[in-house]
Amino acid sequence: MVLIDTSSASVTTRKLTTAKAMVEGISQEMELDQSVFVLGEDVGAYGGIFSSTTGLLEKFGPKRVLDTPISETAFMGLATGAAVEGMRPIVELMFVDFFGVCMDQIYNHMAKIHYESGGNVKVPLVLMTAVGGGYSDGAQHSQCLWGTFAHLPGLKVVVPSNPFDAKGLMISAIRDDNPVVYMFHKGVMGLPWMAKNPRSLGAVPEQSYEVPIGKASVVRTGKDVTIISLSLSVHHALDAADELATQGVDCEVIDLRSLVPLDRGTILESAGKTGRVLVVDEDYKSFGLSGEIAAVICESDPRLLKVPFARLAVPDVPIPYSRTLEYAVLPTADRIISEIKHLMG
Amino acid sequence: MVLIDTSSASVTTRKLTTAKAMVEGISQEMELDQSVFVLGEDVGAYGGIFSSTTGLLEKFGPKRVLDTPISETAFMGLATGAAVEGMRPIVELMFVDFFGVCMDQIYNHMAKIHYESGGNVKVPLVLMTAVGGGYSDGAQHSQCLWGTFAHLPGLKVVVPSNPFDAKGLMISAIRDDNPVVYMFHKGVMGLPWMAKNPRSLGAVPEQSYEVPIGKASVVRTGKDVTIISLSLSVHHALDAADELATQGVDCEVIDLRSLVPLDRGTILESAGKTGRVLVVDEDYKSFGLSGEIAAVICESDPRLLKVPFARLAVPDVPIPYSRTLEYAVLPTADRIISEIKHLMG
Amino acid sequence: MDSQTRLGLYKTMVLSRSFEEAILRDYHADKKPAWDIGAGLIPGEMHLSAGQEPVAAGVCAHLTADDAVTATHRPHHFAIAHGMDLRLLAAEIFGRETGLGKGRGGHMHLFDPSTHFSCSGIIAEGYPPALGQAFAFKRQGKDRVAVAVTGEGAANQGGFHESVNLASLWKLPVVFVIEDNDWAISVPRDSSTSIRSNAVRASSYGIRGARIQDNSVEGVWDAAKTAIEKARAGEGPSLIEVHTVRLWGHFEGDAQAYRDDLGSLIDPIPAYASQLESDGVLTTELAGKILKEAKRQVDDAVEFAKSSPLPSAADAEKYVFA
Amino acid sequence: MDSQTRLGLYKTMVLSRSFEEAILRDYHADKKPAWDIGAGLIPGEMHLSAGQEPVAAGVCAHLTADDAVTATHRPHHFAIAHGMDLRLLAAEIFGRETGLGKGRGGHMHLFDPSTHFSCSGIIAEGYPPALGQAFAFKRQGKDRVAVAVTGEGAANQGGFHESVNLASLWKLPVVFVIEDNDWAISVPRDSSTSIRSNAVRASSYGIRGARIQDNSVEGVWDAAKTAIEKARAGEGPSLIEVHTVRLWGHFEGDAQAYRDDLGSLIDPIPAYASQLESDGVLTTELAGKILKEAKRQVDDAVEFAKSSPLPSAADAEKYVFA
Ligand SMILES: Cc1ncc(C[n+]2csc(CCOP(=O)(O)OP(=O)(O)O)c2C)c(N)n1
Ligand SMILES: Cc1ncc(C[n+]2csc(CCOP(=O)(O)OP(=O)(O)O)c2C)c(N)n1
Ligand SMILES: [Mg+2]
Ligand SMILES: [Mg+2]
Repeated sequence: MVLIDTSSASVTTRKLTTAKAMVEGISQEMELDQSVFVLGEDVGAYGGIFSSTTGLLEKFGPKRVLDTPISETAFMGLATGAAVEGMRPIVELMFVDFFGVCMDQIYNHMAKIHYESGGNVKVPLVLMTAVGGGYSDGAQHSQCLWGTFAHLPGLKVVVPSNPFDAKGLMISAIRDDNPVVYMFHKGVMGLPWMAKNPRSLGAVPEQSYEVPIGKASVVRTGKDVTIISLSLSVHHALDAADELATQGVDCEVIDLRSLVPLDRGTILESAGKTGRVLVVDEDYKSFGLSGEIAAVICESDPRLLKVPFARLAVPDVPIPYSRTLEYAVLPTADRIISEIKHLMG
Repeated sequence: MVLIDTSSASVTTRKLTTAKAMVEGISQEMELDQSVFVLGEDVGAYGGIFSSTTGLLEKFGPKRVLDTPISETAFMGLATGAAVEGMRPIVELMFVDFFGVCMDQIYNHMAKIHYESGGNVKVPLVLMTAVGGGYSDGAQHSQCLWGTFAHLPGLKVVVPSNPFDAKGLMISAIRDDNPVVYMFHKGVMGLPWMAKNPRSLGAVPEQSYEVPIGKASVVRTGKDVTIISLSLSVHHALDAADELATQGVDCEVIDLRSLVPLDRGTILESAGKTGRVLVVDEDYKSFGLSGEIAAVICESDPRLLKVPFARLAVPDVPIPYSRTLEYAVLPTADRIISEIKHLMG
Repeated sequence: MDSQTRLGLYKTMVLSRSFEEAILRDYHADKKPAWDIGAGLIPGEMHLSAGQEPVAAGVCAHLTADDAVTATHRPHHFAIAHGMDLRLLAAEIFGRETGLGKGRGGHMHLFDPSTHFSCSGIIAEGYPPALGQAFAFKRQGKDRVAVAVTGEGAANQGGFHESVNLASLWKLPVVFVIEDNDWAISVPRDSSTSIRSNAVRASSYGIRGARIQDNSVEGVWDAAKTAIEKARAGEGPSLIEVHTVRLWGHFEGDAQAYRDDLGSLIDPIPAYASQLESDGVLTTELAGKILKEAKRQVDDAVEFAKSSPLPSAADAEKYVFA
Repeated sequence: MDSQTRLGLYKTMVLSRSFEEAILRDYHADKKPAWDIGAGLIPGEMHLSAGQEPVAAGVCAHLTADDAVTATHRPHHFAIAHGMDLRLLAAEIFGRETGLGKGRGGHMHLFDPSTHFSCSGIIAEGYPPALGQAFAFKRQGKDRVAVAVTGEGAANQGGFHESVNLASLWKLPVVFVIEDNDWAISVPRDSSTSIRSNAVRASSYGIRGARIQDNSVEGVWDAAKTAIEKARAGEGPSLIEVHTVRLWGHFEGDAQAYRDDLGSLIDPIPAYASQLESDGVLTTELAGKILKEAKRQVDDAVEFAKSSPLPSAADAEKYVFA
C-alpha cells in the first residue's frame, strides 16, 4: 500500500532523522499546495521546540509559517475555521499534555463539524503534537494520551515511529480531508539533545510519497508471540525481540502506526498466528489502547489467545519526575523481555 | 459494605428521585461540615439545570452556594485551590461535554497535585457533572465521556444509577480525600420534564450513609449471561433481563457504580460464572470502558469466555440530533436483547 | 438612513420572529400533557432569540453570503438575517434528512457552506473558528469579513480573550458582537461580569469598542457599518456590544422564577414599527403585508420540513469521516 | 524605604541567584560531551529565573508563610523569596526522596504546604487555584492573601481572563503578578500581545493595574505593598505587571538564536548593589558577607540534596490517591 517502491532504482533515499523527514513532508506539500500553512507556538524562528518545523519559516516566510500567542483555544479554532474555508492548516500543539486548555475546539468543533453538517463541511487539517516521556519532564510534559484522542469520534490519529513513516504519514495526513492528529514522540525525532536512538535515523526517499493511514506495519515477523506497539515503544519492542531471538523466542512486532482507524485485521491475524499477545503502550494502562486491543481480539474470538493477554503500559500513575520512578513506570526493553518470558511460560 | 442496613427497623426510607437523593446527600454533609460548599453555573436560584442543587441556596445561603460566571477554568481551579486549603468544594460542570474548556485544571492540576506533591497535598473535592443523551440534545450536550475521565490517573469516577446509590455515593465522594468525578445521567435523575423512568424513583434512607466507592453491585443475579453496565444503561439492562427471563434466559446484571476504582473482582467472578459477557455502555465504544473490561477478563483468563465478548456502545459517532439517528446509536433494551440472543447462540 | 434600509431591517426582524413563533408552536404542541423535552416533532433544547432580532438584522444588513457568521446556541435570528434558506433551517430543526445538516446537527449546530454560517452550543467557542475564516479570507485576498457572536455571559470565557487578542494582533477582518441580554440562563450580568460594559474590554486589545443601548436596530446598523467597513479595509477587528433583551426565557421550558423584571421588557419589533410609522416609513397596511409575506415563507419552510423524510437509522454512522 | 528593607530585598535576590547558579552548574555538569536533556544529576527542562529576582523579592517582602503564592514553570525566585526551605527545594530538583514532593514533582511542580506555595508547568493555569486559596482565606475570616504569577506570554491565555474577572467579581484577596520579560520562549511580546502593557487590561475587570518599568525591585515593593494591603483589607484584587529581564534563555540549552538584544540586558542585582552602595546602605564588605552567607545556605542545600537517597522504583505507584 505504500505508494512508493523504495527498492526501485529511480528512488533516491538519504538517511534522515524523523524530525527532518517530517519537515520534508510538510515542505513538499507546502510547495505543491498554497493552501497549506503552519501555525503554533515557536514554529517560526525557533523551528519547533522538537524541530518539527525547522527551516520552514526561512523557506515559506511569515505568511505561511506563523508563531502564535500562547492561546491554544484561539489558534486551534483558527485552524478549524481556515480549514472550513478551504485552507489546509498544520497546527502544532507544543506538547499533547496541553490539550486541556483547548480540547473543546478540538473535540467539540474540529472533530464534529463534518458530522453535524451532515457531511457538507470538511475540516482538512493536521494537528501535530509532541508526546512521550523518558527525560524527566514530569507529569505535565511527558504523556502520550493517544487513548484520549482515539476515544473521541471524528479525529484520525496517527503515530509514526520512524523517519520513513513520519514523512509518508505527514503527507497522507495533509492530503486527508479530515482532521488528523499526528503524534510524534520526542524520543523518535532523532534530536541531537536527547538520548540517541539508532531507529530515529533511517532511509527516506527524496520524492513525495504517502503512507496510508489505517494500515499497521508488521515490522518483524515471528511465530511465538505478538508484540503490538506504537511510537517509541516499537523501538524497545524490536530491541527486546532481538534479545529474545538469541534466547530462542521468535517475536512478531506490530507497529500500529494509526489508532484511528485501527487495523483490526493485522492485529487479529497475528494474534491468531502466535496465540500470545503483549501490548506495549506508553500511554496510561486503563481505559485506553491496550484495552481496545483486548476487545478487538476477544470480540472476534477469545480462543485465539493461548495464554492470558498481557499489557505493559504506564500503570495509571502521573509520570513521575525522578528518573528512577519514571523508568519504573515506562515500558522499557527489559520489562518487555520479562513480560514475554512470562507469556512463554 | 453499605454502611446502613436498610432492612433494620430504625431506618426510615422514603421514595425519592435520584436528583432529590443527591441533593439530600449534599445537604446533610453541608450541615455536618462547614467546609463543604457548592459552586457552578446556575446552581443557586435555578437549583441546577438538572436539579442537582435544588433548595441548597435557600438552605445554606449565597456564601455556600455560589453561582459562577461561565468561566469553567477559573472556577474548577478555584475549587482545587480551596480544597488544597482545607475546604471541601462540590463543583458542578453543567454538562460533561464542556470538559474541553477546563480539562487542564481537571487533569493537570486537580488530578495530579497529590502525586506531584509526594502525597503532601490533598485535593478533597467532588466534581459533579451531567452526562448522557436520549432527548435530542445533539453532539455537544449528550455524551457520557466517563472513559475519558477514567483513563487519566488521579481522579476517582463514580456513576450512580439510582436514588439510593446517588445519595450514598455523594456522601462518600464528599468525605473522600481525593477528587471524585460524580457523573449523573440526566435520564436517571427522575426529572419531571424528561422521559419517566420507574427506576429513577426509589427508597432512600433519611439518615446519612455511605455507598463505598469502588464496589460494583450485582443488581440481578443470573447464570446464563453477564451484562456489565452502569448509569442509565443499567435500567435498560434490567428491562432487557426481565424480558429475556420470560424467554428462558437468565441474565446477571452488574452495575459498576464506579469506574475508578474498577471492581475487577465482581467482573471476573460473574464472567467466570456465566462465560458470556455483554458490556452495555453509553459512552463511545472504542478506547474506553468496554475495552477495559475485555482486558480485565482476558488478562486474567481468556478461557473464562465461552463465547466471544460482546459490547453495545455508541459506535464511535458523535451523538446525532434527530431521534431516529440518536436511538440508532444509543444502547436500548431492544438492542440489548438482540445482543444477548446472539450471545446465547 | 434611507427608508428602504429601514424597512429592510424591519422585514428581517419580522421574518425571524415569525419563524420562531412557528417553531415555538410546534415545539410545545406535542409535549403535553406531561411536558417531556425529548418528545414531539421538535425535541431537545430550544433557545429562541425573540427580542434579540435587532442585533442580527443590524449587523447582517452589511453582509453578503460571502461573509461568514458564527453564532451561538441561540442562532436563528442570525441565520435568518444572514440569509440561510428557511427550508433547510426548518428541516434541520425538525430533524429531517432534508435539513441543513441532514438532521445530524440540530438547532445549535447549523453549518451552511452557502452563507458561511455556523454556530456552536459551547459558549464563546464560536469565536475562534471565525478567526480562521477571516484568516482564510485575508489570505485569499478578498475583502470578506467574519462576524462572531456571543452573549454577555460568554464574554467571561477564556476563548473570548484569546480570540480578540489574536484577531487584533493579526489584524483579521472580524467583527465581534456581544449580545448583552442581561442574563446567562439564571445569572444576571452583574453576577458574571466585573464591569458594566464589554465595550470597555476592547481597549485591552487595542481595538475599537462600541456599546449600543436600547436594543436599537439602527444603532446596531450604524456601529456595524463602521466596523465592517474597517474590517473590509484591512483595519482589523472591532467589538460591538448591544444591550438587548431575552423575551422568552433561556430555553423553552425555563420558568424564569429567578427573574422579576419580566413585566418591563420591551419588544423591539412593535417598538420599531411605531417608530417607522411615526416617521411615515411604515403603514399599518404595509406592516400587515410584511407580516403576511413572512408568514408565507415560514409556513412554506415548516411545511417543507414536516413533509420531509426522517433520516434512516441505517445511516447513523455516515459522515463521521469525509 | 528604610535601609533594612532595602538590604532585605537585596539579600533575597542574591540568595535566589546563588541558588540558581548552583543549579545551573550541576544541571550542565554531567550532560557533556553530547548534551542530553535527560541525563545527569538534574535531568529534564530547567527554566531559571535569573534577572527576574526583583519581582519575587519585591512582592514576597510583604507576605508571611501564611499567604499563598502560585508561580509558573519558572518558579525558583518566588519559591525562595517566599521562604521555601532550600533543602527541600534542592532535593526536589535533584529528584530525591527527601525533596519537597519526594522527587515526584520536579522543578515545575513544587507544592509546599508550609508556605502555601505551588506552581504549574501549564502557563496561566496557576491563576485559578490561587483564587481558591484566596476564597478559602476569605471564608476562614483571615486577612491572608494569594499571589498569582504568570509571564506576559501567559497573559494571552484564556485562564488569565477568567481568573481576573472572577477574582474581581467576588472581591477575592488576590494579587495578580505578570512578569513581562519581553519573551515567551522565542516569541517577543509584540507578537503575542495586542497592547503595550497588561496593566491596561486591569480596567477590563474593574481592578487596579500598575506597571513597573526598569525591573525596579523598589518599584515592585511599592506597588505590591499597596496591592497586598488592599487585598488584606477586603478591597479585592489588583494586577501588577513588571517589566523585567530573562538573562539566561527560556530554558537551559536554549541557544537564543532568535534574539539579538542579549548585549543590552541589564542584570538587576549588580545594578541594585551599586544603587545601595551609592546610597550608603551597602558596602563592598557587606555585599561580600551577604553573598557568602547565601552561598553557604545554597551549598548546604545542594549537599543535602546530593547526599539524599533517590526514590525507590518500588514506590512509583504510591501517592496517586490519598
Ligand atoms: C462552555 C460552556 N459552559 C456552559 C454552557 C451552558 N450554557 C449554555 S447557554 C449559557 C448561558 C449563556 O449566556 P450568554 O452568553 O449571555 O448567552 P444567552 O443565552 O444570554 O444568549 C450557558 C451557561 C455552555 N453551553 N458552554
Ligand atoms: C498552555 C501552555 N501552552 C504552552 C506551554 C509551553 N510554554 C512553556 S513556557 C512558555 C512561554 C511562556 O512565556 P511567558 O508566559 O512570557 O513566561 P516566561 O517563560 O517568559 O517566564 C510556553 C509557550 C505551556 N507550558 N502551557
Ligand atoms: Mg446573555
Ligand atoms: Mg515572558
